[in-house]
Amino acid sequence: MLTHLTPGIQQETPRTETLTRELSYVEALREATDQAMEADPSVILFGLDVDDPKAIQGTTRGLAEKYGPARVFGTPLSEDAMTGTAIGMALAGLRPIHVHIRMDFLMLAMNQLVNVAAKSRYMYGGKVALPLVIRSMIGKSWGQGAQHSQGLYSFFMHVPGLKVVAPTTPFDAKGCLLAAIHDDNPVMFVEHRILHFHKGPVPTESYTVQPGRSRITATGEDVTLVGISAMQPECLAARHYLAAIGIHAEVIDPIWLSPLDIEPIVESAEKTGRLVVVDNGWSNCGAGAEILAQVAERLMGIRDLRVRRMGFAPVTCPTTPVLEELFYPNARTIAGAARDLVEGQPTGWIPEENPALRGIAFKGPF
Amino acid sequence: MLTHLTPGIQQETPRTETLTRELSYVEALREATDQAMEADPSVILFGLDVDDPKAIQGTTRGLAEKYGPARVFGTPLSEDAMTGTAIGMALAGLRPIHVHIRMDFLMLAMNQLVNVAAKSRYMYGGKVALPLVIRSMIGKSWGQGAQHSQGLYSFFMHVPGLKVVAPTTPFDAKGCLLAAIHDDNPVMFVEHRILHFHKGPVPTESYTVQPGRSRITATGEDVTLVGISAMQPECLAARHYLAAIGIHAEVIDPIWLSPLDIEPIVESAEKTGRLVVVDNGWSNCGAGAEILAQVAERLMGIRDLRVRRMGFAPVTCPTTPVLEELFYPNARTIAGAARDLVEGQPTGWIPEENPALRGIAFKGPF
Amino acid sequence: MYASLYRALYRIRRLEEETARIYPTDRIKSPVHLSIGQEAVAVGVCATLQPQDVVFGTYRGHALYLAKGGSMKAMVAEMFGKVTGCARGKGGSMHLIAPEVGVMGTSAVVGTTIPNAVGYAYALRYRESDSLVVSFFGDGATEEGVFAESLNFAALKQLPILFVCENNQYAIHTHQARRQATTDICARVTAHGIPAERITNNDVLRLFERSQAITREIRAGHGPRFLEVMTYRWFEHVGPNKDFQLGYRSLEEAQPWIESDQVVRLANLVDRPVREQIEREVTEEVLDAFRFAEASPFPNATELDADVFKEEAACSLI
Amino acid sequence: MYASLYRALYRIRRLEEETARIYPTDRIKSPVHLSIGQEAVAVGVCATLQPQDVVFGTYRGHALYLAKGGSMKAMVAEMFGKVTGCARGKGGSMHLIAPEVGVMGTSAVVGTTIPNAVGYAYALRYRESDSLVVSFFGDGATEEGVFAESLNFAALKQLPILFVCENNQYAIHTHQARRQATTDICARVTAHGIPAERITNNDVLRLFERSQAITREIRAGHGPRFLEVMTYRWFEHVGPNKDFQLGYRSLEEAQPWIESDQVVRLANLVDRPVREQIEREVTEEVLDAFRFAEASPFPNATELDADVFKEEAACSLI
Ligand SMILES: Cc1ncc(C[n+]2csc(CCOP(=O)(O)OP(=O)(O)O)c2C)c(N)n1
Ligand SMILES: Cc1ncc(C[n+]2csc(CCOP(=O)(O)OP(=O)(O)O)c2C)c(N)n1
Ligand SMILES: [Mg+2]
Ligand SMILES: [Mg+2]
Repeated sequence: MLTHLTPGIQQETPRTETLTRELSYVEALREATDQAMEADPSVILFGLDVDDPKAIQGTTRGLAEKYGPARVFGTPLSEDAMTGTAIGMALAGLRPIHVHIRMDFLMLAMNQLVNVAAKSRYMYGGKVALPLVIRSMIGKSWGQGAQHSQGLYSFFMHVPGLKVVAPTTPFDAKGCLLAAIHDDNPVMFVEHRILHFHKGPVPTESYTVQPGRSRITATGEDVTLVGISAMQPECLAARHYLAAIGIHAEVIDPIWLSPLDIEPIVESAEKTGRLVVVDNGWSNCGAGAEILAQVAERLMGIRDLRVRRMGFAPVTCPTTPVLEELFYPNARTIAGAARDLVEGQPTGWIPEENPALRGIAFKGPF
Repeated sequence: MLTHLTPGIQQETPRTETLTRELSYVEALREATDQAMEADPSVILFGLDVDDPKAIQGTTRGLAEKYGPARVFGTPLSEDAMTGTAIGMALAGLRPIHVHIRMDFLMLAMNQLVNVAAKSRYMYGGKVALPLVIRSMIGKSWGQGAQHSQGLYSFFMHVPGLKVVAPTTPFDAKGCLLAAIHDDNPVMFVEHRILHFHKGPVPTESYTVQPGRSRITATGEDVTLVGISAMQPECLAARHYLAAIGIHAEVIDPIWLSPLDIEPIVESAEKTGRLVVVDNGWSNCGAGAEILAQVAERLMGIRDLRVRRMGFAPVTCPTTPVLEELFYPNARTIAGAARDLVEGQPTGWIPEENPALRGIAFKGPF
Repeated sequence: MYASLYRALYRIRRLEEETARIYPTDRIKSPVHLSIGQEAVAVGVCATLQPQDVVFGTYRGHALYLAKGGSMKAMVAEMFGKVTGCARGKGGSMHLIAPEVGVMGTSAVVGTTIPNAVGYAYALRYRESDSLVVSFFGDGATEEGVFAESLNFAALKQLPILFVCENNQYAIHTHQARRQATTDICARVTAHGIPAERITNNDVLRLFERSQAITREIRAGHGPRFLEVMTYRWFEHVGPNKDFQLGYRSLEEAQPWIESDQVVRLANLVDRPVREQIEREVTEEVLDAFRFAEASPFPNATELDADVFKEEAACSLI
Repeated sequence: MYASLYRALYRIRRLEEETARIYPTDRIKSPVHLSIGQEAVAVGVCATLQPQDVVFGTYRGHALYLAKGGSMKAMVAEMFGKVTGCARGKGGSMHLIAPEVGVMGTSAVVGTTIPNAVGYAYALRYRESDSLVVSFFGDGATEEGVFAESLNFAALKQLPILFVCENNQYAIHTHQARRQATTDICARVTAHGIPAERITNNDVLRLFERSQAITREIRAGHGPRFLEVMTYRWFEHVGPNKDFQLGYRSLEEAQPWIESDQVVRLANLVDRPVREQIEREVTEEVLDAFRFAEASPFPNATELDADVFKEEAACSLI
């Protein structure tokens, strides 16, 4: 019954050549949210603790003060109802951003996400639209353990009617969040706590990184590495380890997991003949399974190919650091797997650790 | 703090050669439950409407009367808490069977299933066990629509710590349910409303169809069809359509989806060189993606292969019969796809409908 | 006013009777959860609403959809699976929608539209609208955790929403007393700080009166309210038949409800000529709706892929 | 009795103080949610329990685990990620367990152990045990729908369970009044037919007394009960520091709670020599536990794959 407000800000293409300003991923998210809220009063932001002193790692810092408690508010501990509430707001023409400090907590919201958000437009014959963004974070390190570490985005990739994005750089964090807010459909916006610490060039203006476009983040001829979420920087580091032994890896960041831009992955795999997909979740029925399946459907009979998935070990995430280390793929194990694929046999090779290539480590308490 | 009761009934192997008695899938489930409850007082059965006049399509008929309201009871409409309650019972050494008339409703129970049931044993260092069975049904036909038709088992395949089974025959329904009840781990037991109407030979005695064993349901040399849940009879019917044009399909029923018995599928695909996986859910990150990925990892470079997935159309399930017909794969479209794969090109062929091969149709109201 | 209430009640009754009558012909390709016996709830409340007010309901949604002004033709066509249906044949009887008259959705998963209604109410408040939202659900839905969560949030934010519990005492075949430790739903609601009251006897006039007073207060900004209306389902949970033979409830239990049928009661309050005219018009409308549905085409195959996503953005944010 | 309550309180206090002290050394590879200030809740209730009674708790579980009799060594080793930990290093501080003394689990997802406790109570009732279950959770957990659902089922089946809400008024940094439309949690509980009462001042003796009376009634088969205990967290939500500088709460607010510290109060009720002996013994136990943890090995790599499933069936059903 409400009509959309139509703010007057124009779409712009980011001037990538002038990217001199560095922001952290956290700051990029904050800026995107701020710009969207500034541009459109129908954008509202809520979720547990968005307005508290920690401000979701800083990603919502200052916004409650700037936009007031009607537009930015913390909620009760009621993930199911608050997700349903977000859907109701979107039905009324608002553009809610609902934030969850852990992706694991989305399990309490699955009914509204899968049975309502994903389906409303279709099952109501196109009569409604749901411009809704669900932000959630994947945890890692320092004993996050079983219930604070899951990367469950494949659930959302499985269900038609949801879009899924997992940006890995500050640039994409900002552009994808703006694209997600701009989108008239429910978007699952997947963040990773480790990526929050990353810094990179980010344009000051508003821009969008649109759904369904992946990015080749490094070129190479010998093997294709697809790195999802926090595994993207690990793949880039693996490329350095591989380069040191003369193997040239191409690295791809899918960015949007649904709709998934498979074309560049297929092309790269066709070129290199070897594909490793490194997932930030479990492999079984995961994003990596989907990518391998699509590549197999497309290239079998066309190109002789070797493929391999890496991801979480097929166990619950343990807290103790010695086991947690084994639970996750990392640059060195990725490099080892890629080399095995290139040589066509298990080599047992794992590069010596190069401290310059070590990922950002997260230290407690949380 | 409770210790397990140890009933004295022995494990037996079913004498398949003497299978003369026919039961429906519904009756097979009822008999399995009855036998398990008879054998072990720690088995208890609950869920919305298990004790009502419809008795979950008859699968729980008479059990409330026989075992009393402490062991067989309907519940409030509280899927989240009742799942948590089932887990608590299992922690105390009971063997609960929790029944859901629709798989879609499990979305309300995801937190307990994914964050608690799947993880408890591991995150508590092996100190507890969760002998828990979750039965749920997939709906189809007669306008079940968006929220009463989903086959979401790939969610449970994704998460370590859960077993998943989707038996397709009365024989396996009974044996798998007994195996699930017998198992000391959480088992997601997936049924399909259409399969409920199927009849087949079922031994009278107790027997188990153990986790992690698939079954070749028909042999052939030209193409391998893997049919999951209600797509298994469709694959068997497709085989007849194909035989009529001289193509010999091998058909495999995975039965247990997690742990998945990939070996016979790999062997068959290696033999036939063509693999079609027909899923009873969406393809994206689905069971079919997992099977294709595993086959690709194993056979690429070893066998020239063509692979293909079929499953729900990548849309929400529509109610109108004309669109619903297009939403699902069926024997004829499977046959067409298999032929295309065998001939290595799109043929456009779909066999004329043979009424003798038509699947069981479900008529309303529900 | 009696005349318009009677028309609203009779429209629903006739439509559903016709639905039950033709169901065995298999032209309705959809499960149907009939409201016969419960029409008073939707009618009594909706008669006090403005067109721009918004309602959310359940799979048992025919009465609500019609009472709020939804097109009968579009509804019957929807049940027939026709492209002229209110959801283009994709939703069926359980997913009725009519945004043009404020019917914002009905869901087949119990309890799910309750928080959606709360969110809509949040948006109204945020936009300083003087409209309100009414959330309709059954007694069973109050057992879902989302109900308590929704009450808390609505009360915390003092939202313009009326919760209406259609208490027909059963969830499918199970009586409320076998599912709820105490059957005093209003007590659970007031504990969240929301004023609650019960209409004990399906009385459409009393409900109309209370709803009028309550919605006035909600519009005045006094926050959410709750109404429990005791009522009774005459037909089976789903499908076109009576089901007293199943034994989970008795015909004696139903008797007082049937005797106090609000359709008959209101009929008797309307002058005969007016009443006969209403009945003629409604009967014609009902038959028309079925003819329309019958004559309408099914969606064509290309509709399968339509409307998974909305393609163009409604507002240019950036 | 004062002596044993003091020992129980002091054990938890000393253990957590030591935890906070050594936290900056990074030997504890786990987030820690300290109970300092709140020890009275677990201690007052657990002192009235039998060994075979069962408790479920939250990520803020050190106090409960120790009060119910969990091994301190195994707990500290768990925080260190060592294989000698109560969960073999796989659970960390948030997933403590000790089935041998009835600690059946603590969870990092708010509210999740509440229905687990209810299910355990169902099993006890089913087996005609005279044990009971206590479910501990925070004020925040009562906002989750599962809380209402669990209350309803426990009351419907009249299960032997005591619900204990540790109301420290905050969920992380947000005050109860900003999350709950009414802060009267007991009213919400009694509306489900469960008798509920509140201890307003963290008073361990009063709590002990009430818990003793209430658990007696539960054991006698009178169904579930609810206790809300007002208490206060002195440290930050998670981590080893104070956090009054953040501004979400004031030191003034904390002052009365600090002044009525139950550890000090009980210390003063115990004769000096006894008290000194307790303090010596506890201090030794705490240092021992840290030494044990320090000296214990990490799990070896093969542990990664262990215990996803239980392999052999416990009972041969068939
Ligand atoms: C979450 C969920 N659980 C179970 C069901 C199955 N179911 C459909 S209707 C119904 C009864 C609902 O009762 P009530 O809310 O009183 O509504 P009524 O049908 O009486 O109008 C149930 C249990 C469902 N649709 N959704
Ligand atoms: C379902 C869920 N939502 C959100 C969180 C994040 N979170 C962790 S602790 C906490 C506050 C819980 O407050 P309360 O229940 O009062 O317990 P307290 O920490 O005060 O002991 C929140 C919101 C979570 N762990 N689980
Ligand atoms: Mg009802
Ligand atoms: Mg608290």
